[in-house]
Amino acid sequence: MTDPLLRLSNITKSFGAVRALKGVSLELLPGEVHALVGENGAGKSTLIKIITGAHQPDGGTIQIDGEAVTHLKPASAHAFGIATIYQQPALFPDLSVIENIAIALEKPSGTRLVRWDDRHARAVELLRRVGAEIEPETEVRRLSMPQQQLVEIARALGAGARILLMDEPTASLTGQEVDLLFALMRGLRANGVAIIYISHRLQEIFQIADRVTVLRDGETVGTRLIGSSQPKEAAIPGKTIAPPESDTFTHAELIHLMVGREVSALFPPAENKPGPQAFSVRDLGCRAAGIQGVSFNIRAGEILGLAGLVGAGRTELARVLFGITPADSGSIELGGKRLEVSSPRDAVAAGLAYLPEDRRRHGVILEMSIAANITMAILARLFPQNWMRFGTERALAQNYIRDLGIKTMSPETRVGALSGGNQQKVALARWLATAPKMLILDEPTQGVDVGAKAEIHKLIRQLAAQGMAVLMISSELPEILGMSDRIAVMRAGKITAIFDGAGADARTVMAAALGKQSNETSGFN
Amino acid sequence: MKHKEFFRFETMLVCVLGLEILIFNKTGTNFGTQGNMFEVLRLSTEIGLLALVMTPVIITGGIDLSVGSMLGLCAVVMGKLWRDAGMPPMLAAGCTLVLGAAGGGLNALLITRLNLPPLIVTLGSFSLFRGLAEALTRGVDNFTNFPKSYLFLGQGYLFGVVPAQLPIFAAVSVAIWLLVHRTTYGRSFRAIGFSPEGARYAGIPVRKRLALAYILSGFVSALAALVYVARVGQAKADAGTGYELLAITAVVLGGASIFGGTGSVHSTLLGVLALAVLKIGLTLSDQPGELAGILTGALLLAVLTVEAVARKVSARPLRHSSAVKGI
Amino acid sequence: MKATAHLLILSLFLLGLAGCGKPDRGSEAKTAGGKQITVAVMPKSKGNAYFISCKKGADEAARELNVKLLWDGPTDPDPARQNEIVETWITRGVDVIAAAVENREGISTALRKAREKGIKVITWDSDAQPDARDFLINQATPEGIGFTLMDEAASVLGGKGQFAIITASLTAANMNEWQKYIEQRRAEKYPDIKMAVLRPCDDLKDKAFSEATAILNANPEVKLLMAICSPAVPGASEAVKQSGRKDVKVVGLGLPNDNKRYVRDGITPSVILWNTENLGYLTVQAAVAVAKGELKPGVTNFKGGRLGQLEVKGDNVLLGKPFIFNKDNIEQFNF
Amino acid sequence: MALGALLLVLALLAPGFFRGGQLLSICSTVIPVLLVACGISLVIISRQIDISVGSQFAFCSILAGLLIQAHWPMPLAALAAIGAGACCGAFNGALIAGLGLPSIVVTLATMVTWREGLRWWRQGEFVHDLPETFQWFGLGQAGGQTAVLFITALVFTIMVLGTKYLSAGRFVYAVGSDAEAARLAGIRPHVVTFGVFVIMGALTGLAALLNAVRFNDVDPRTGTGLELQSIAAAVVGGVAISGGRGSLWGVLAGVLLLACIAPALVFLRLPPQWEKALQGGIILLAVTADGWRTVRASRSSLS
Repeated sequence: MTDPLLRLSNITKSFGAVRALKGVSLELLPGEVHALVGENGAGKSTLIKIITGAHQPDGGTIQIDGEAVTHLKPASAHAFGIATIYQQPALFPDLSVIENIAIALEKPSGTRLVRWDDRHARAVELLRRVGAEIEPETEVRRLSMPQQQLVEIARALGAGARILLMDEPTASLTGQEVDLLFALMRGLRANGVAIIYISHRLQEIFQIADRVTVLRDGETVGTRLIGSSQPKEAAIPGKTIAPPESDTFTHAELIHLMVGREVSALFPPAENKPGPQAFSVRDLGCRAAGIQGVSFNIRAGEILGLAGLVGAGRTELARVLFGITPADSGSIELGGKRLEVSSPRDAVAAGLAYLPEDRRRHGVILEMSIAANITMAILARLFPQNWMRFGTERALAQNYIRDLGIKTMSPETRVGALSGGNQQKVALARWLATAPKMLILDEPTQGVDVGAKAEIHKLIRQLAAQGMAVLMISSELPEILGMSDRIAVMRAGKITAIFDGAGADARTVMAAALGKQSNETSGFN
Repeated sequence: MKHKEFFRFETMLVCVLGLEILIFNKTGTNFGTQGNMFEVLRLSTEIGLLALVMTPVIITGGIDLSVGSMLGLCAVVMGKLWRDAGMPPMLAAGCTLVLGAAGGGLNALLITRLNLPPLIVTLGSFSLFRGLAEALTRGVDNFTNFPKSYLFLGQGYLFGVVPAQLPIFAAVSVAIWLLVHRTTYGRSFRAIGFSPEGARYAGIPVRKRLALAYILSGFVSALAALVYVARVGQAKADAGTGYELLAITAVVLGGASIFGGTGSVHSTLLGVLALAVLKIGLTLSDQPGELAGILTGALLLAVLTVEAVARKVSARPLRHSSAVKGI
Repeated sequence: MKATAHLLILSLFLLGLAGCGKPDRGSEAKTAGGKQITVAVMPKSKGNAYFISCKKGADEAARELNVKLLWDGPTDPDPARQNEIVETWITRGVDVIAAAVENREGISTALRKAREKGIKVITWDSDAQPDARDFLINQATPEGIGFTLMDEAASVLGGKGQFAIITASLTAANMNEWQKYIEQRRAEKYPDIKMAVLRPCDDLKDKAFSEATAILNANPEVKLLMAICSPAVPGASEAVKQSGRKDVKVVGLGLPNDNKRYVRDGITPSVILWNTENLGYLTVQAAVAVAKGELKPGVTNFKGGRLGQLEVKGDNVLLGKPFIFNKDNIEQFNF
Repeated sequence: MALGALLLVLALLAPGFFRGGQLLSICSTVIPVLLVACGISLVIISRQIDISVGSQFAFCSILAGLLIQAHWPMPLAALAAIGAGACCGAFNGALIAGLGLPSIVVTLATMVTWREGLRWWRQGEFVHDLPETFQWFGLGQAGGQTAVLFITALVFTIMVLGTKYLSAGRFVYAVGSDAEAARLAGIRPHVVTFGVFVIMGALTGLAALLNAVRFNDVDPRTGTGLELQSIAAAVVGGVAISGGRGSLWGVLAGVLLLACIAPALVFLRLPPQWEKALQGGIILLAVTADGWRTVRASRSSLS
């Protein structure tokens, strides 16, 4: 039987008082895709950081090729052929794509001479392999999120990795790109590369993974073999690990393992009856954001899902609506009133709310308390004379902590200390506090664990039920399909189609999102 | 947690200050006298004012290097308006304050409209303001013989004991304390300091708030200039040279993070006092002025080191990412 | 927790006030009589070599008379700092303050305050307002300096041509004074001589050097550089030397030691200065005399230690004429 | 480009400005600033800052002077000066990289400490009567100047090449661009930062030396304000204060531009008191222009 490339035995790691890992064990065989799942805060990312040598474990042993390894550092991890694709791309915004790829691949010794033409050639080659049309000279900060992801993947490919760690690589990718990625992964697997794959999108796991290890509260709950169509010789020894009855292994079971409880229906039923016309946009355009001739309307209590590939202009549209990049043509009406939105401030005043895509940078302020974050958007309204009244603030915060079930000791806790799901709830609470008429949600459940996901979905429904108009951007087609009353699809800065929620299915929506080549939809099943 | 950190920092400062006082009480002639206590406050008024107003700026993650030069410029303008333009002192003072605010406005404009780093902008205006001051006076001009009524502001004593500028100092302290700790503005400053983008997405008028901080800084610098002129009894282009660094030192000594977000006005005041007491105490102990400089530097490093080590011990990782914002 | 912090801050002020309980010891420290006299002498800037050599003399006198000498001042010329130091000396309670004034009006207020508090005040090197001090130790009158400089310049230029002035800073009070008299003399006696440019060197030798070079290149017709602050003289001389211009000379106010080599190789025909050590020496001597009441208004001469009898003109104690150092005599001096 | 403008004005109004002597003298006055500015640029690119260089500069000059006075052989003294600079830099680096203290504060503190310490020690006295072997390395003026120019040119070239073709040089950019990403790429950011500050110090030491040898005595207050000069030069030269971006050629231009102002005033017969104002104006203009460009460029994705 093939020996595991990598064996972790009861790894422990604490940050201050927090015990992130309480004894995690994991075996990684050559040529397998090994999914790693668990709720946020379960310790997935910490585990990754330990394998890449970014963190040192407090206890437990790491074995690579059966050799015990101590003091794994990023540098030595490279040497062992460990490469990583992080959730937030770990790139150098000011440097060219060429250099970003090069620095990751070259030995990190300061005394080497730099051969620019070699670097260039390699960059071109790798970018071709990941099928990215990116000019290698461009500075990375000029690239879009998915483009940056592709650069990261190119890096990993170039590293000729034997062990490839992927921490939510698809977080900001859409169907087409995901399929491309999976194709790449299968190719690597065939060459005996072992892949650790982290994702919150369970269907992806069933689609690509051979085995799945579930973490909960920093402990290994179990490792299961995934019964799936691909033949996998490499994984057969894995059978000895996984108990036979787990051969037929379902979403439900997996979720059960993750949360330790049954999550009934992921998507709450739509019990709301959409009301009168609330929000309408007439051929909105913004050159800077690459938006043109966008028209749609949302009725009170209606959820309009906004689908499309990343880069189709969905987030850009949201930013235009919210006045972050003001529109230069077209009109926005809310409750029959025409709005002049030239800054987020105007938008808030007018009764718009925007839950941004990048929670950590835009959604919340990590260093500030929950209370401060919640009242941030309504300071002026809450304290018209500009005098803070901390009692009022605290009370308000506590209400939302209760209503949204934010898990925390006190409203004074730094948001940065919360789990992703709870952070997202705080971000949402901030906007609910403004009592908006129109709520724009951008990837509301991105990087949020299954449990919290369900709660947030339920919440969105309630809000709609209360008569709020909701525009929900999501790259997770199931979410779009499950939540939306109607679905708008964007492509290249335009709205290409609007479906009735009932009449839409993955195929039609993707077709609209992709334009012609509508066969590329296997990403959603 | 933030509060805890502050608490630790303030305690440390208080101890330092207490220690200084005790030592100088022994070594210094007439140090522990009531007269000297007031003298300390009196002589630290200008720096104090600058440090006070530097605090909100640093909390927004910015910095204002131009305050010293602004003081010089305003001093000169005060003189010109009063002597050459023949304005009554009060009117001249008023105009000077307006000019100060305007100068701050220039900084604010460049920083907010062109998103230029404050360090650079104020480095430029640092030279510009000083340069204008010298140009206005051709360097040599020197305004003096201000009317007694005005000089009282800097040299007089209320009830024979309380220096006349003390009420101003106190008033500004309270005002800025309230601004930073008790108003939504202060809250916005912190938000901006921690994450300008986050603040913007939350609908906070980032540019307006930043502008406020820098305009205020210019305004209070002008006020400091008025006090300075009244105390020294003369206005010359080189007034307040190097004050900006002293002010920043005081603020940082007060535990404000140069990266923005954290910082408190009362700690800044502690910092100001610590420096002033050190300087005056040493002179009263017949020590040369250089020693004060050396100790200031050493003190700053010591306090920071202790704080950093303490943080390392309590295992809260340093914020690598934010290492830009400050500088 | 904040509250606790605030309490601590409060307690601190209490601590301070505890100190205030004590009576003001200012008065008793000043009862000169038997106990040692404290003389506080303030240079314009401690950094300046000129004042350093003054300090040598001051120390000597202090030893001689067995008085406590406090020598402190701004590290670079800074009127505000001078005031602060005087204020602090007032609090400390010294017997005499002798100040070399950077800014006349600025410091006068502080000095008056000192006199109100019963502290004797004299000025030296450069004067404050007359009502702010008892005596001025006058190393040389501004016109004395201005005229001598101009005369030297004229004799070097042979009565006609252009010259340039390098000063410390555009804000230095006494230098502006000297320039006034230089100009006056020029206008009166040497109409054929023209002042081409005036440049500041921030009391820094390097700056003086580059300024001088720039001047030479910009105004080839300038045949003489007049450096009126002590770091500027060697700076300018070096510039001339390196420019290789044999036709350009330097005169100025400077210390012998800085300039010996230039005087030797003739770039700098003459350096003008009074004996700085004696100036410092006399200052302390006079200060003590004032404190003891030996030197009081009305006296016409007084015994300045090893300097012997010195003339007292009104409230000016005169050190003597400015001294001209040149090839023949400079080697005898070492300061 | 601003430099070009200034030079043009000069060419029209004061051709004398371009006489060899003047240019040479500008060069020799520029040299210290240039070297220090190069160091500062590295520091800024690595997303730090150093305002203690002026004090280090003075310290190194005095040290060199004293050692020569103590009859050390010139090369040894030179090495000592550079070494001393490196040590000062190392001290800053240790506190900044080691303890993660903010560089602006650390160097603010060291700036005051070195400067005042030097004053306390020297009481502002010059170092006098240096042997002939000191000035211009005893090569005589012409020889000395060429030597100094040559050394500077050499160092500058090495720096330029190093930042482009030496991986260590690239690491500086990488760390300045994103320290965490660099760490994950196997680079050790604190080592890089530390190294940068050591280089900064060494360059300061060298600059101090090359500056000192122009004279036959050493002024302890030399180098005052050097920090702001060099930072200004770097910024005018287009080094991004946010780290990760900037080229030494730009810095060269920046240094020259600022260095030309003072002499230019003399040549254009402008009153000296405008010098500071002009400098400030130019700095603001330069950054404003830069600001415009970036604002226009990134109108779409406002960072």
